[in-house]
Amino acid sequence: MTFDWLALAPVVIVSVTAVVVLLADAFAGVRRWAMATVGSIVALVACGVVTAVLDGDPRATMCSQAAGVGGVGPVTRCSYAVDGFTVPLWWIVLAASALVVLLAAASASDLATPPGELHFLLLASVAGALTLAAARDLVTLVVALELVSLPSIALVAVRRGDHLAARSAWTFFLASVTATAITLMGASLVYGATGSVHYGDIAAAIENGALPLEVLRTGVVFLLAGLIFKIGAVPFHMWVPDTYAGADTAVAAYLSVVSKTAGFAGLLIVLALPFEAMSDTWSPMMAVVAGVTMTVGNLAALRSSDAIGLLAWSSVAQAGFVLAPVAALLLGPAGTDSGLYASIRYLGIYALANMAAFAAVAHVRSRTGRTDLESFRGLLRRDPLAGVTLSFALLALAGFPPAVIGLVAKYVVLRPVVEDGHAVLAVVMAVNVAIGLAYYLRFLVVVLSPASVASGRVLVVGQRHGPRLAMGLGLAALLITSAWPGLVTSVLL
Amino acid sequence: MTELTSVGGMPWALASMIGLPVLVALLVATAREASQAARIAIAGAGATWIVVVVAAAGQLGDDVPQAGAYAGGGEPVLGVSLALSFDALSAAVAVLAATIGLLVQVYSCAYLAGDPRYRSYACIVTVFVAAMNTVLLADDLIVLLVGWEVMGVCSYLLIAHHWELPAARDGAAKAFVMTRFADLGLLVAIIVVGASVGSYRISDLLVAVESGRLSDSTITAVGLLVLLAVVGKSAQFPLHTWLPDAMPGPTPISALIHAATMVAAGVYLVARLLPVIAASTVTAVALGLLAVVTMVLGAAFALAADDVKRVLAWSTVSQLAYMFAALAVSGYVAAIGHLIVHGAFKALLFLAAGCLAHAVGSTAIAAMGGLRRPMPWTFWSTTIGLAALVGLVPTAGFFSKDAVFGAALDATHVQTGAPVWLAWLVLVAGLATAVLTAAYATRLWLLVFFGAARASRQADTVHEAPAAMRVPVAVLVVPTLLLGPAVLAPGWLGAQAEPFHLGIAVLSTVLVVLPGLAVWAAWRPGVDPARRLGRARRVLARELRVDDGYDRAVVRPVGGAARLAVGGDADVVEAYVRGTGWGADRSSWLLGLAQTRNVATYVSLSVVAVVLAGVLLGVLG
Amino acid sequence: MPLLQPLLLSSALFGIGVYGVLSRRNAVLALMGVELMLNAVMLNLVAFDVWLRDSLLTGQVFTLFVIALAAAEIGLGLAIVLRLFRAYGTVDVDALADDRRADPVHVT
Amino acid sequence: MMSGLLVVLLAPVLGALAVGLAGARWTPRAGALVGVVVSLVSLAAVLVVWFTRSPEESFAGEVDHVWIEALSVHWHLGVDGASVPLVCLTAVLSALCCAWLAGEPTSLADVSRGDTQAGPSTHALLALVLVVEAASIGVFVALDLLLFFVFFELALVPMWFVIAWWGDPHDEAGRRQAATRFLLFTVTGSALMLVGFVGLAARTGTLQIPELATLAPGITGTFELALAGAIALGLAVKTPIWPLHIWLPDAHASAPTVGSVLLAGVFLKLGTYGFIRILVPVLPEPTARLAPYLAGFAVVGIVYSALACLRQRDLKRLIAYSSVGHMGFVVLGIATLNESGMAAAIFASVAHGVITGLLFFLAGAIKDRHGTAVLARLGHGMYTRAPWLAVAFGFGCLASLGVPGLAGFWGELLALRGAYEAGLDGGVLSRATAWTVLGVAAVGIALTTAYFTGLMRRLLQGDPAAAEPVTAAGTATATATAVAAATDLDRREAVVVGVLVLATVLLGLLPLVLTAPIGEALPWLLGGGR
Repeated sequence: MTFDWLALAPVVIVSVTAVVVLLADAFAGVRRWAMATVGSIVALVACGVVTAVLDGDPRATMCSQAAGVGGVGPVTRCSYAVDGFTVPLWWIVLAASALVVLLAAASASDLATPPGELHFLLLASVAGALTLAAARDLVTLVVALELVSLPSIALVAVRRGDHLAARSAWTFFLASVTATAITLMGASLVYGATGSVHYGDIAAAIENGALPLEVLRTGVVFLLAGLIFKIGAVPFHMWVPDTYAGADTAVAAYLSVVSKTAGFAGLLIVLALPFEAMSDTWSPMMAVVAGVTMTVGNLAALRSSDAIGLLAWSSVAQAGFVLAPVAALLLGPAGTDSGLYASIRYLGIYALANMAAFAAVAHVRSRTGRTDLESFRGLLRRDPLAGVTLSFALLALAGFPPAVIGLVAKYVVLRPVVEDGHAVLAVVMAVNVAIGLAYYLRFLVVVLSPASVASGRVLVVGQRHGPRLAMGLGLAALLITSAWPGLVTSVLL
Repeated sequence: MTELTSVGGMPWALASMIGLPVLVALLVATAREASQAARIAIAGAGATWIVVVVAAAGQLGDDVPQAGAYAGGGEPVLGVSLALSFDALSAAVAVLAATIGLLVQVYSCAYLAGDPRYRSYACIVTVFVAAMNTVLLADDLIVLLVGWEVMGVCSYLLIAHHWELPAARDGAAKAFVMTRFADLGLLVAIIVVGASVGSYRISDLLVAVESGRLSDSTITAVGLLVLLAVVGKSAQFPLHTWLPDAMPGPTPISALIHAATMVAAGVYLVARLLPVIAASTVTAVALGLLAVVTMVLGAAFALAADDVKRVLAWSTVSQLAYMFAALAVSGYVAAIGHLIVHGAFKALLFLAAGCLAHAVGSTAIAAMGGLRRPMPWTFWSTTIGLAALVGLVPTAGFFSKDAVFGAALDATHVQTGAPVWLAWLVLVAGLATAVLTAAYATRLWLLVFFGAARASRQADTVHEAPAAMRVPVAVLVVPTLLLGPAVLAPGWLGAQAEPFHLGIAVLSTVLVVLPGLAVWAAWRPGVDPARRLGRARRVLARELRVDDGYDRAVVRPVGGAARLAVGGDADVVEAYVRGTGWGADRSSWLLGLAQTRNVATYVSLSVVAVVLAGVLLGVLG
Repeated sequence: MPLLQPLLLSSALFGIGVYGVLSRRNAVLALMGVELMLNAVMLNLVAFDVWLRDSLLTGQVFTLFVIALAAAEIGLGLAIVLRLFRAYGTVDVDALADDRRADPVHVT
Repeated sequence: MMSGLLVVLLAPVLGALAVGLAGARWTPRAGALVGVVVSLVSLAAVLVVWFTRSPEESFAGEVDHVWIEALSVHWHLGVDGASVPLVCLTAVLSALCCAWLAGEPTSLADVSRGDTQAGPSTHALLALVLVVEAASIGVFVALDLLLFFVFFELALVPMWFVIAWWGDPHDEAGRRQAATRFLLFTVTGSALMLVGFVGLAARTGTLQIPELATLAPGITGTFELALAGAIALGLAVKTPIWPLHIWLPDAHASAPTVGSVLLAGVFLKLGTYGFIRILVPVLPEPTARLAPYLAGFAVVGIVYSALACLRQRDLKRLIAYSSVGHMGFVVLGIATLNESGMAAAIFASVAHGVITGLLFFLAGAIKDRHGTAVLARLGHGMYTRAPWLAVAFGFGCLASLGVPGLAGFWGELLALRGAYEAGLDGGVLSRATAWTVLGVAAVGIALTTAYFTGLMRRLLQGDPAAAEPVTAAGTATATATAVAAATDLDRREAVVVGVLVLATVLLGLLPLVLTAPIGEALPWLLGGGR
């Protein structure tokens, strides 16, 4: 059994750095935040380089000989692959994580959050996310899933002496482990029905047919539960606002982007590779989930008067939009994976806009200690960079020009849905675009409002450069991609 | 623009008939003070009169029209060409319009002396003349429609000249809405013509009708639609009610627009399109019947009206009906002849009424009486005018009315578009109307000029009108007396003239003298002969409550519908919108409630959902 | 060997576990419910592995992983329960829900 | 940058940036001047592009660069006889709006907002006006469906702010609600339209309108009918077609003067232009199947709006409702799918922009003077109080009710003609439908005359003695308002109004100015020229 270290490199780098950061933090006395931040950034950049190298030549490792199902001679099955699915997802994960690291610096010198632990957990979870995108058998999938979840749960709880953090962590934890347990049950059923955990074998087995279909279908449904939980789609959405509320802003950002991306990575690949042939089972289910999710998220956001809560619900709604083309996965007239890639592209654009929004929120929070919408009144005049970033990010999330990129994203997800003739879903999406605009606009108006209220107590925690840098990067990315949306669509395949 | 193409004649003259007044109007509008405006307006009207007369002189009696098409052709979408054509008919009416226009301008500068709004008044009058000339010259129906509606707008604005008086406001609005509604008929007719003939040129239309290219249904449709517009413009039954209510306008306006020109434009249009009307018996009969009803009704109403101008307005309605009746029986020359003559004497009568109002300060018959001595000029000219209205020898009215009767008589044995019974009907109704006309004319004459002066006013306040007002009235006496033979002059319209019918003449003279004498016999100073009518008088005075009918049948339903529409927006459509917003807000609130902060709730929901999905998709497939 | 009994047993275990998670107001008991669910999964895997006569023993390997995961989850879970107890002085989840301090999301 | 159309598009954008960034550093007058200049620049540019066109190409000044290759989206611009008039209209109206803002009295607005210096500045409003102009022009010159959609959406959020921040100073909640309703209605509609576009792209594999137009004959079927329905619905909300008009009166009534002008003059045209540029040329067969319903809703809207106007109590709401009627004629023209009808649609769009723009400017002037637009408070006899204002208003009313010889008439004539021709053999309407439509529309014209006459009678005429204008509470003292009410047009207003009056007369007397370019565009729009 050979190991392709280059393919494994990102995971290894991130994990090793995690440990290093933890130890360094334990022994170093001063400048612990700077160290942790820089170390993590360096690691992520290194991963970026490796990903760039890997881009374009698919590799697979951790392979094993297996007696093919149905007497088909011994075949090679690999548990870990870096291919056309993996690389774009990695890009999203790495970029978003880097911004999260910068954001985390917002709460630097806030003694409640220990830098070492924070970055260790962060990187550990990132390692999980990277693995998830490369997992090609159910065992790896489940392990990676847990590797993403458990550290992020800890991240929520990491703030010392905060009631809300503790309760949010508990909410997150219990919901997560239940979902995982269901997923595991599903995996076991699938294994039992198909006799293998390798995606390839499962797909082949389904092709051969002659399977206990009831068991298999139930297994698939259960298996998807844990992944749907991670992306915060209905019916696993209710933990999202509670958890975000209790978590540090950077952690909330992480949950809403990286861990969501990881969930989608698992979901998309599982649906695309092993269970492609069963699309008639899950396609309608996904359509329903997508429609309900975006509607619930948008409606709930309408009354939210808090920036974090609003973004939390919006992230639920956006998950619905990402999910929508999955319903049309592999069913385009050309038989292309249009749905899959549409999801990935939308995911990337969403990640960008959402990170920018969270960056601005984290910035304001570190200045004023508040996150209610009123604390953003007149932000544009008070703090132009934050104001512009937030407004543009909100417009991008709403899918409105001048944030053209958001509109392109809507177009991208709508196309396979319409192409596949899911008329109802298409109309639901159209209506949701309008509902979404309603609350994004509410936020936007506050930000642009000329009447600037005196923002309560002005506390300055952490050093400002991190969030500023994050906002700058996010804004720049949004502006450039709005001018040349082709960039995104070409980078993300 | 495509290049100017001109077909013979004097295109510059035709163009200037329209362009000159427009130019003058602009100058008047920008004039500094009233006196300057008056000078410009009068000079402009004079210049226009000269142009028209010069152009017309070469045209009367010549049956080859001169025409000019400007910016014609090449216009891809509308197919409109600014095409003018000037033949004997238009020449005759144009001279009438220009003459009365000039006289009215002169008259007005005295009549409206010191009126703060004189400038806008003079300006609109000038625009009106331009519009009238447009109607007369247009060979393209759409160009004609433009002039037609601009005339309506000018009439609207001028009726409302004293817009602080409710009566003026109401009359103006009523006139405008009624006529515009009728004009839509012309609009649709034009569309039908354009689609079936392929051109909007009147000449092309007539050619198409003669060549029989058009289906009968099309011809009938066009004819009836044109009729609708004409009935509205010329205040014929059943759209006759707006003209008397238009009388609150300044009296010179009543003379120019509501007696001589605009209302007569309906007659002109029918005459211009006579081949279309006559080609369909339905249209001809409809025209004839409407005319018959109108002429009798109008005369009857005039008999009971208690306001000088209202009497004259009703007599205008009934006199116009004469012309339509003549056209219905193909009395082309008779109709136009009567149009010209009527224009002259009716303008005279209105201007004289203006002198009376100027002197007495009101146009109510009750305010008058015994004005013969203080106002000799007005008395004599009015007398001649009324004689012409009645049709006494040797006034022009006698000849023109005789021509109308003659046309009807011919139609009873010569084959025309109209059936014979219609010709007889027209003849009988015409003679009956002559009787009524004689009656109300005499009544008016006696009540205004004879009897005792009203005690309400001192004799010294009554004075003859100033020269600027007297002279135009006097000038109009000339055509009123002498135009008669001209109407019967051979071929002046480029068409066969009516021969003189002695029998009819005698009959009609008798028929008008007797009722005149009867009224005189019935009259005592200070007693209205109409009293003798008894209850019929009240009925006629209320003008058969046609307006109440319209109010009940049109105005109120429309008001109700409007209330319905507003309510519909406010309660129905609005309700859906509000409902949606409310629903979204409530559901948002519910979703918020569902966030119990208790993870057990969340997990149980998820588990239930998953199990359901598992059962549904998994087991049941 | 027969497959039915172990599957029945595991389903029962799973159901009991779910019930525990949903119904227990005490956080620790809820954790035990999760444990039961995971045990059901392991039983499933082993049973299928044997029934399939899997040459790679995939099921049993998977089981080992699940055991590890379960351990990690319980570790983390107990840590959080500890935090809860420190913060609220109780591990009664309903009591937690009543605390509305600094709770910016819910505006109802 | 080699193409003039980019200049047309970029001039307002740069102007908006300049004014917005300069902010208070410039006087409002200077900012307004910049706005006027850039608008005139784009006007000149589009005229240059149009008159230097080459006859054999169906689009002038065409620009076509790949923008998003993965989605085959192009940066594709071009103008033809159908779009040039609308671009010119937009540029002119925007220039006039900027001129109007040169001396816009913001005092009333600030009073309601409590503190003056925290209130949104005139500069921001100018910038938004220019953004709206750029977006609208973009819609008119875009030849790529997605690009069209981008511009279509671009102007919405700015317009929300125009209404909600600079709108009716006496009713903050009302103007916010109106703005939001306008936005949500339009967005829902345009989202549906996007669905239609996506489907079209999925069906044909291209987003380029000219290319789609060449494929048009093949685009038939149920799926396509659904697409046409979605697109038509989206455009119908924007136009608006009855009964989707409910957002319009509130928005127009509570918008500031320039907002109302841009909404009525330019925004509604985005919808009709969508019909003209996309629905008819690209989906002719499905549109023909929708035509009778479109025509029906159009004429119902004409009568309905006229009836509603008869009982409006607010001047601006009345004008807004009259817009619904005029748009009804435009849609009627489109629904006939023949040359007259399409020409009517374009001509009526431009004419309505000019005339209703004029009316809204004057209504704004009146509202500035009285602090309210409620007819009961405006008194009577405006002829005596402010003669020129009143005369201009009367002129606007006459033009709007379609007096021949003024701009409003030709559109109605062509629309009715188109309806009649559509009922002949080979038309999209049955003979009965055509005559019905014709009759209902004619009744609508009569009612239009009725309510405009009523309005003039109530507002302009009447006994000036009884014309004591009741002031809106809290704006100014009775005497102040009375004085304001008695002031006639000032120079700025006179210039703006004069331009529009001249335009109305010009278009009325020389319709050729518009019909010539329209005539060139018709073959392409109706599939003949392809």
